[in-house]
Amino acid sequence: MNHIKLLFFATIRDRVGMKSLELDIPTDLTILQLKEKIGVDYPNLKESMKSVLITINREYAFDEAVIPLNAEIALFPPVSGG
Amino acid sequence: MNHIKLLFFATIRDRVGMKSLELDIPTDLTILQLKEKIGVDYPNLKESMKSVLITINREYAFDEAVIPLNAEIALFPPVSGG
Amino acid sequence: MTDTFPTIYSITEDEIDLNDLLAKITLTSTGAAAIFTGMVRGITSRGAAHETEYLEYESYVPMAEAKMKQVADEIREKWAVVEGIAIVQRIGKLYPKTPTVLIACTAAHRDTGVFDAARYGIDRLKEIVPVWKKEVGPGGQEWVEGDYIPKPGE
Amino acid sequence: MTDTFPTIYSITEDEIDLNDLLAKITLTSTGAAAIFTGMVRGITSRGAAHETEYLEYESYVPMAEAKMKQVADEIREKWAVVEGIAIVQRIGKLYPKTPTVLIACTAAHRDTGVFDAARYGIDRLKEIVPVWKKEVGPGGQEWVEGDYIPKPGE
Repeated sequence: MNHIKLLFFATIRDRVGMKSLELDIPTDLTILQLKEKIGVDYPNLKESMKSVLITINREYAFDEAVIPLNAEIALFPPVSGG
Repeated sequence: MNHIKLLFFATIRDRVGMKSLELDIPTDLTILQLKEKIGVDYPNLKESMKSVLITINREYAFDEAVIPLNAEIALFPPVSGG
Repeated sequence: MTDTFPTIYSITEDEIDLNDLLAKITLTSTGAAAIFTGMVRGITSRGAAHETEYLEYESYVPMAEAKMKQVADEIREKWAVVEGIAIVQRIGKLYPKTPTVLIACTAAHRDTGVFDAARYGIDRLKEIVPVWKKEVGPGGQEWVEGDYIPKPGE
Repeated sequence: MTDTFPTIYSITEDEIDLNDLLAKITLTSTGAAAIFTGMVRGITSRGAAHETEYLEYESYVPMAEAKMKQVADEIREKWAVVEGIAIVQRIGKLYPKTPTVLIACTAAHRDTGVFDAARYGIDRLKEIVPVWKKEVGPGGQEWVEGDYIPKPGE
């Protein structure tokens, strides 16, 4: 198993109702598989998973990426700073 | 006669050795004629008169302009602010 | 170390002090600075015209600061003449007329691309630096939607 | 009068306060500012490399302020979106790293030409605003030579 930390920001955080979450996932899970799992575990986020941006250890990550051990994963909408 | 005020700046002021000067000139004198007169009266400025910028009442003026009554005339090199 | 080119990047809740930031990125060889600041608009006319009471900014701070550093690195790669760079995003509850973001680049001379460098900096910040804002106005509150999808490696 | 577009232009012996000037040209509808500042270089590498101990600025003040107003008017003619404009030239004895000049333009959005407007402002100031500087360094003192000859009507 792989113990990871999830962080939620902006609209994603509002929808899931929490800022962060720690959970255990199977090793070698990909970002795509994580998104599917989140869509199942948190139905409020299912729609958001289509356009969410995801980072692994503070770098943008894409569907095929395998989640490393003890990763810090963040989920958020496209940025709107400035 | 026309009583005018001359102002000198930067290199021109250094060469003539004064900041300003009041003098009487014939009415209808042009800028070109004024430059010739200054070149004669102040030999130190003769060379400078070739590239000097001249203003009449704070607007750039050119050789053919006739000097109006009681004008404020400034003589200076191309600007170098910033 | 006086001639090392300074790079400042931060997410802050404090007021953005332009005088202080400019001084920090001015070297003995510096003759020009191009600075961009963004402010909260109280009234917006373009697109869907609306009024704003305040904006509430949040950030994924450690990643945002790392991405600001990346923006600065990209600027230096494109404009080697740039001397100092400051990139600051203010977060929290910010009211109209308040500066929210600053990008400043210095160089020896103004005709070196230093304006383009600052322009590039704010454009990139709005693409890849994880900061979001919620707009609060007479009609309620709404997250402002970004539209840039970073590419692998960004 | 809150929506009148502010125009600030001055020759001053005081420090240039960017925070204060920016606040003065920020309206409720303002979302972006492009600011240029020039500073005294202590070390110049381009052209004839040299060191500068200080610059001594002088100005034909009433004409300079009138020409700064003209530069602001030209900016507004070219970029009607510009909201506030500040043009400030500091004069007197100014040492390396000191900001000597500021041009700032504000607008609702950053993609409106506001960067080009600020760039135009500093270029024009250096052409038509009567200010001169004498450079003092290890090798003595020398007036910096401008090269622009204004055309009739400028």
